[in-house]
Amino acid sequence: MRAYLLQRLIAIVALAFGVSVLVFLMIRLIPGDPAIALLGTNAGDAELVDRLHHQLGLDQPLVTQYLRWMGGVLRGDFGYSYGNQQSVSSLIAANFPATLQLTLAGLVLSVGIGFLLGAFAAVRRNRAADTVTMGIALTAMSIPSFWLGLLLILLFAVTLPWFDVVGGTSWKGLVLPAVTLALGTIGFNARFVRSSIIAAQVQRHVVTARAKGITRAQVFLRHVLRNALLPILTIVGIQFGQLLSGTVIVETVFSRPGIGRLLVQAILAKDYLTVQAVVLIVAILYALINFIVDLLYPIFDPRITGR
Amino acid sequence: MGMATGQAEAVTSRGGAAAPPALLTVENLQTFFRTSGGTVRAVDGVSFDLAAGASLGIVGESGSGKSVTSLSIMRLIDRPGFIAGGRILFKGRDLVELPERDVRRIRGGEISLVFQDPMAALNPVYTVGSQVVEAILAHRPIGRKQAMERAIELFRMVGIPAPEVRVNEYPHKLSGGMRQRVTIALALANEPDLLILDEPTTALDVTVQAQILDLVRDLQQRVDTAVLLITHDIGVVREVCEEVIVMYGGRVMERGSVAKLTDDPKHPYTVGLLGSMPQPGMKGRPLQAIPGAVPAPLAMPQGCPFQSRCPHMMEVCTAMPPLKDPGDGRLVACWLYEGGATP
Amino acid sequence: QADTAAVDKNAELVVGWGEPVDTLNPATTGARDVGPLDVNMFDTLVWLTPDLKITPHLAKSWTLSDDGKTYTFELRDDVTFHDGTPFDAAAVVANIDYITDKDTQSNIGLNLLGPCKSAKATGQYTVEITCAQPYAPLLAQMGEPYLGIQSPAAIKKWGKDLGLHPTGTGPFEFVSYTPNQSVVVKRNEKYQWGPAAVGHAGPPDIAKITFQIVPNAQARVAQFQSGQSQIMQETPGIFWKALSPQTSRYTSLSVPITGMGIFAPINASKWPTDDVAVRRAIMYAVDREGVIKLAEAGVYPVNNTPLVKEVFGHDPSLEDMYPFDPDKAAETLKAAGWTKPGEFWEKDGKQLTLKLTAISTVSHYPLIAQAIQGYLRKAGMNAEVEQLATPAWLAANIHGDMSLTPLQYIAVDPDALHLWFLPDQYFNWSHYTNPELTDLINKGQQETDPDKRVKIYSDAQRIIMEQAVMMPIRENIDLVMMSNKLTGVTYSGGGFEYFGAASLAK
Amino acid sequence: MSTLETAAETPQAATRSPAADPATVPARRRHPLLRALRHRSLSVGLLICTVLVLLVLAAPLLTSLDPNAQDPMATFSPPSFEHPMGADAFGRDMLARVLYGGRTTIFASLCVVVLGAVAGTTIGLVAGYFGGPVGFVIMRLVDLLLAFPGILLALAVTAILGPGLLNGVIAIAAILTPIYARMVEGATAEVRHLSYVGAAVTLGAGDLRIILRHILPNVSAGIIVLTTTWLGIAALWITALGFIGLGVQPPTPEWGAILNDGQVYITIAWWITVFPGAFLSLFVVSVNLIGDGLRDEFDPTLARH
Amino acid sequence: MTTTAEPMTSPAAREADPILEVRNLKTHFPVGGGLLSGRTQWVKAVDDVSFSIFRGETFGLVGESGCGKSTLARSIVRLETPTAGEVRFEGEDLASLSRRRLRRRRKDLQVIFQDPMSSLDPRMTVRELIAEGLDIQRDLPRPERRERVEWLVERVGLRREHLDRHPHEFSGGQRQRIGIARALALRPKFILADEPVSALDVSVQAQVLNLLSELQAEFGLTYLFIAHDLSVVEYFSDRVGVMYLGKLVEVAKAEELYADPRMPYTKALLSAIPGEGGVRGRERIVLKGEVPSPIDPPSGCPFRTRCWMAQGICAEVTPPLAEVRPDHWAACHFSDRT
Ligand SMILES: Nc1ncnc2c1ncn2[C@@H]1O[C@H](COP(=O)(O)OP(=O)(O)OP(=O)(O)O)[C@@H](O)[C@H]1O
Ligand SMILES: Nc1ncnc2c1ncn2[C@@H]1O[C@H](COP(=O)(O)OP(=O)(O)OP(=O)(O)O)[C@@H](O)[C@H]1O
Ligand SMILES: [Mg+2]
Ligand SMILES: [Mg+2]
Repeated sequence: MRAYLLQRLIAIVALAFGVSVLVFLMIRLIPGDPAIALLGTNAGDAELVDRLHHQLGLDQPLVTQYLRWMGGVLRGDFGYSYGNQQSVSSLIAANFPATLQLTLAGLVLSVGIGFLLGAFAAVRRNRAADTVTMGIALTAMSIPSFWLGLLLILLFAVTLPWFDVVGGTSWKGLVLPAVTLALGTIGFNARFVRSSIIAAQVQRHVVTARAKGITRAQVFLRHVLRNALLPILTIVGIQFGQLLSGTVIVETVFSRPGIGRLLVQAILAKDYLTVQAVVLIVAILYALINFIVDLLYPIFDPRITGR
Repeated sequence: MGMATGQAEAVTSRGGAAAPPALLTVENLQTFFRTSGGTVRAVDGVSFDLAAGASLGIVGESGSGKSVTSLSIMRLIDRPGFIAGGRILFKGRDLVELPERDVRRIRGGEISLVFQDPMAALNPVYTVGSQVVEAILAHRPIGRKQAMERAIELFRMVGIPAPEVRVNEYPHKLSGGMRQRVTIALALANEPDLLILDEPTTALDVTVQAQILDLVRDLQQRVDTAVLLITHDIGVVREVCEEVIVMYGGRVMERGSVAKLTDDPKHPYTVGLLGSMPQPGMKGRPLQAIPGAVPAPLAMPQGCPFQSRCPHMMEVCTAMPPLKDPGDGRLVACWLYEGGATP
Repeated sequence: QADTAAVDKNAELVVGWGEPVDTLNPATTGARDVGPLDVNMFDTLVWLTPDLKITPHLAKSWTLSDDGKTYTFELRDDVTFHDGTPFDAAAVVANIDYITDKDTQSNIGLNLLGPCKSAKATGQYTVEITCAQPYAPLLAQMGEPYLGIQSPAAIKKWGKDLGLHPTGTGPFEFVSYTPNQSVVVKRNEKYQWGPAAVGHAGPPDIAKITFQIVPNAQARVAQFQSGQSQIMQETPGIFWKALSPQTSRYTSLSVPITGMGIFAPINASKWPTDDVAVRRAIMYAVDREGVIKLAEAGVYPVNNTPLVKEVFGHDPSLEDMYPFDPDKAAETLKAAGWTKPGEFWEKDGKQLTLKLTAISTVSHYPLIAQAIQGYLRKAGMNAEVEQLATPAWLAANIHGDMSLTPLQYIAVDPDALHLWFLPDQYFNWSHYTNPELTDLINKGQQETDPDKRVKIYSDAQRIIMEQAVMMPIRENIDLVMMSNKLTGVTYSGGGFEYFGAASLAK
Repeated sequence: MSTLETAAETPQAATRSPAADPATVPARRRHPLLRALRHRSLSVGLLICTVLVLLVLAAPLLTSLDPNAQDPMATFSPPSFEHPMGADAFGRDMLARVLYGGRTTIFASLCVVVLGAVAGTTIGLVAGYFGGPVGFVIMRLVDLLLAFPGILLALAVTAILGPGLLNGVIAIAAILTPIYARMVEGATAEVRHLSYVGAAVTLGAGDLRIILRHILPNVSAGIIVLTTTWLGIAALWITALGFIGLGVQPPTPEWGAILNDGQVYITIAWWITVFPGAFLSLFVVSVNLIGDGLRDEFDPTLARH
Repeated sequence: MTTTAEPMTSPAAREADPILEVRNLKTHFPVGGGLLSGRTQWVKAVDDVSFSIFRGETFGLVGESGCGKSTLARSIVRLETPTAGEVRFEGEDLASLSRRRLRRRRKDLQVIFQDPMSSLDPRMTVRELIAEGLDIQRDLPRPERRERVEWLVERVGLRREHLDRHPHEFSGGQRQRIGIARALALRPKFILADEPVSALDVSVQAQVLNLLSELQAEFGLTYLFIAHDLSVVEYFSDRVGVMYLGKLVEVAKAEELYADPRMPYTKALLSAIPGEGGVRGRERIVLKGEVPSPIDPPSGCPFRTRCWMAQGICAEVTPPLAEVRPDHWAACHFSDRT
């Protein structure tokens, strides 16, 4: 167990390091002078460009540059957004809570509803209810979220003003974006949960359990569901990242604040320091979530530590 | 523990010429599977009986319907399979007709089953002890703690060293032989009257197989349990059983005492099966192999399933011969022994 | 006027705001849309009425020295900033110093000061602002919110982060700003120095205003229609057409944004628009009327001269210079040696290709660009549209990496031309230099005689039009829609929505 | 980490009944593609998809209008005989825009998966077959790319390359590449240890022959399944980029960009939004149906037995 | 550790003509570890094994699962690169060959694999499968290759019309026949058969064994025959080697080994054959404990942890494989006791 934890820990630290190097290199890959790119409006000012050059340490070897940048990042200093005339960290601090709220709401929906639908379909396997549920799931997976978002706004915020169009972080403003964000993953999860349960159902030990003389419900809960949880747990981890990056579109459609929209705007505005920070933070967060999932694994499947 | 008491009876009830009332009687059992290609008649009219405390082996090649027979007895056949006909009388009650609730009481209580692959048969996410406890609690109104004590007892009985520690292990930590001991402990949890072992040693090495067979033989003596041993290795049957059934294509071909069957097989299939197995001293001579291959489940011929490979194939073989005693206390299903052999 | 009984002193107003904020710091912002936010938080020395009359505000009165170089302002003595700092001459000096400090990187603010870069307190409430040369536009420009007076204490305290802590003397006090989400302000309870010209005395009626930033026009309209905001700006034309007739529910307010209207500088130093024939052909080829119809449901009036009609120096005689005439466009090109073997014009084996850039974050520019593109393509010019976010768009324009780009410029004085057509100016996005034009514009800046000044600007505009270095498109109007419950919304000259006199019925 | 889609496939494989074991079924079986056609979702998906592709390809036959031709007289015309799907804010014919837009979207999505598949498969084959330190380093790089969730990586690449359709295609292909690489590497490493590869070695086959003759054909089922799975997602992402303004630049029609154009007017002119959205959804549904069908027929875990 | 004596130096053996000589072969696999966890551990799958196989004989290899039979076999045909030791085929050290030479040489050493499904590429037809070796080696012109394939397919008991089918269309026994045909296509001198019949049903197993015998007689083949069914090995082999935990612990003529095993492990193994009790009257020896991990094998004799005869010396000295009788080699300190 200790060895497993240590191994996961080393893995995530290595991953975080790799991610940071990639993200760091990203900004150096941009054609032309990064300082000019960063300054945008003020790029005409040669003095400023020079100063930024020095600030970013562009005149130094890459390793030094990286270490300086990383030093800043670790202190929470991601640089200054010239487009927004404030520090990147304050931009992120201001936008992050809304995104986290949306992502978590989306996760609750996609895992909750997806699980119920999938379990329902698995129990009714190969019957009409199964086919219908899976048809709905497939459709949900296939509808573009931005289009759905528009239709939802038209229906539930304009025609029937039940929810806020631009809700900020109130719950009335959260419902539609969360549904839009989660719909695709609900569909995916329903299918995934169904096949996980079915896969668990056909395991041989399920027959052993039935041969003990316990009830069908007990078999389903203790031996089928319990064993199906492991793949589902993995999916939850992955999905967190999917939803987190999905906010890019949903926040744009619903004019919600958040780092997704911040990212899109930063890309359009060539505000590279902000892009860099958002990408880094989301990737690290995603890695962290998967790290936590890794830590939960042994609880769900005692074989894992043995691997 | 109540196991020791049964010992005396076990000796008497075995092989008694007085023919005690059978514990299990399978009559013309038919278990079919509906598949996209048609109906697979996996078990097609199997009949046999088994006395309390007795031991019977079932041998046959892959796909002959051995496992389906055992699952049918446990009423564990799932869609797309179904029991299409026949009766399974257990202590006088027909398991085919019994409501699910009552079947559940019998499953794991009065009849229990040990599966072939001990790794797949145990749930990887629970400790082995708790899986045994689950089986105990399903049939006995006792507390968890007591159940666990009993599980430890059972572990000790099946020869697992340090059972107090081992109950808390997960299946993957145990070797194949240990796992098989656990599944046997699981099966014995409620002192069943009938223990079905479906290829309990196939996945194991010879030396471990010997250990397990030793254990089964030993238990058979100590506990008054009837044993139905399924295997494709006639040597294994020889170790444990008095009587044996040979199955082919979902049907019983021959039944008799192990010695009689191996020394003087009657059914052409049994002859071929034994001829295919190298015996000491056969070196340098070709084996008496059966030509051809087992027909596909959906391509089983009408009548005797062995007709296409049989050296004595006759016209009458398109009808299934009945199981009859050719006159020496065994049963053979072949027209060759049906006097005269004319249609 | 609303019934006083129904006025809700606790009213909270939600405004659907169309553009993201670069910074709330009036001195450093480069965005027109920050002007209306700042005008509610900051007071200026003078107040410009909608018809551009200069009236007292923080300055009670002012005089201009005879050489036309020194302005002396007499300030009010009863004003305090939101942070409690008293307002006085030193505060004004601190502001001018702040704007002119290179580190501040002031943008519009610095331009508005022109050559008038030094300030001196000659008494506690008297301040002198001195110009290097006579600078006629200064007084009116002092009324633009970009020269709103900030608390000197705040300037000192917040440094680079001043934009996150705007502190003025205006009718509303800053509460919070969440980028891309909202700017929230609350009533300044002590406010007694509102501009007399507005006709509302004392603190505002409205307790709190949330400017919700909704650049997505659809969301902004939906928000307004469903009652989640009581007022929205930048109403897309098609919605304006649909909503403004519903007078029983909605009030519409057109806020004319003076200056140069919506226009497109044409890059005179980059191929192929370095050829004046191409530039003229563009002028003939694009039907401005049609563009407005296509892009904005035809709700705006066309503008055909560099300066819009409200601005001093507007010259109606230039209006008919380039009628929509595709044949004339073709002739012009042919005469200049262009040929059209296929779909597009060519010269020296090179295809006539134009690059139209447009700010992606403001919905109407891409639309205007696309409409222009349609006309240009029809006339055989291979036009491409590239949508860019503001900083990238700015960079492209500064580097001359475009053929033309639709934009707006707000000004209250014809001197705006100065920034657009003089060499080395930040906004010389036509990349055009003409000594004659330079001379005229410089003269106009110093000329104090109105008649002579009109003539100068008329000549200057004629050169601009003849050389076709910009394409005027339409008047610049902020179409504001509001609920009938909201009254008293007005604007200061130049076009900055002002809520100091507004009230919201229950 | 984000092998989401591949992870999803495994459990399904286990649902196969033992009857499918061909060891006892020496009957002649038809080609998997032929068998696959009997699959209901597959045939429905293929039908819809074919119709859509034909419509889009036949655009010049179905409408004589230029998708970019503006008409001030037709702005916001609702669907009518002249404009069966109405016209947009610029008076452009929506039918023409939807059909021509489909060309862009579908073609771009295909490019994405082809690009991703070719790059990822090559990397995966090399890493999986040769293994060793080179394979290790390659796969750690792949892991690194997989550490960026989905569209975030595409956005990061777009940030470097700038907006535009081609860049969008490259960006999304960049997400797919590691996904393919991971799948192909796994499958290759597995196939490499199967005895038929050993058999080929003992017959004297060289590395290239083994990779091309034995490994590639046997991992191809996985590649096909992955490709159909991702084609739908690629279409969604391409349109998403168009929708947020990072994809095609105007006036090129593309479903995502059209949706972006139309979203402002959704309360006034629903037809600008509804038609392209419906076409897009239908396309993705059909591709997903095909993917489901192929997965059932081709699942690599089945090919192994 | 005592050096293992060269086991095949008996006069009888020297007369015979070794086609294959294995000397001190070791194949170790790294496990766990990787970059991060520091010390790599090694599975000693084959640990210092020496023996010879003579032209025309069948050498049987038995041992429990995981004892290293397959690894030894794969190392011999260089599907695995041995860690140390040498393999001489007709006197030529295979490790010394260049890649190209080795590929040419391979046609003399062919393999028949255990799993009849995974050993046939599912994407190829039977014709392509059988012809692949011929196509690679290109010793024959095309028409002759075709002829040989058609002749082979009939020789192993299939029909010509089977040639254009895919492996999944055949039963297990038929697939194994295809595998045999493929191995025969290049006219090898030596065939390594790694559990060729383990996956087959008894009746089909007999058919395949008969076929293998016929082919051996017809082509003068030499077999290295691996199986875990001890009866099959006894029936099929001339000489038998017993492996335990990566080491060869006993080698003798089949009759002699089965009649009089000298190594305790062999004794236990043979006594465990089910159903044999009656036939040979052997006393059943039930071993206690489990096979130790090949990562951390016991010191000295690998079997000592389960051996009922073990004494102090067993933990200290690894017993060499020594000739206890003419042509009977055993690795036990007490091989002279019964
Ligand atoms: N779920 C099922 N669906 C269809 N056919 C089935 C199913 N389960 C078993 N069968 C068929 O029933 C027949 C008998 O199978 P069974 O498992 O009883 O054989 P067996 O004798 O136990 O063989 P083995 O020695 O391989 O275990 C086979 O032909 C098999 O194809
Ligand atoms: N590529 C490998 N990497 C690591 N360990 C291996 C590898 N191949 C084999 N081993 C290990 O080497 C040991 C010997 O394996 P091998 O397959 O040779 O045994 P075997 O005697 O053939 O067994 P079986 O009867 O099960 O086929 C085992 O412990 C196995 O786990
Ligand atoms: Mg079975
Ligand atoms: Mg092996």
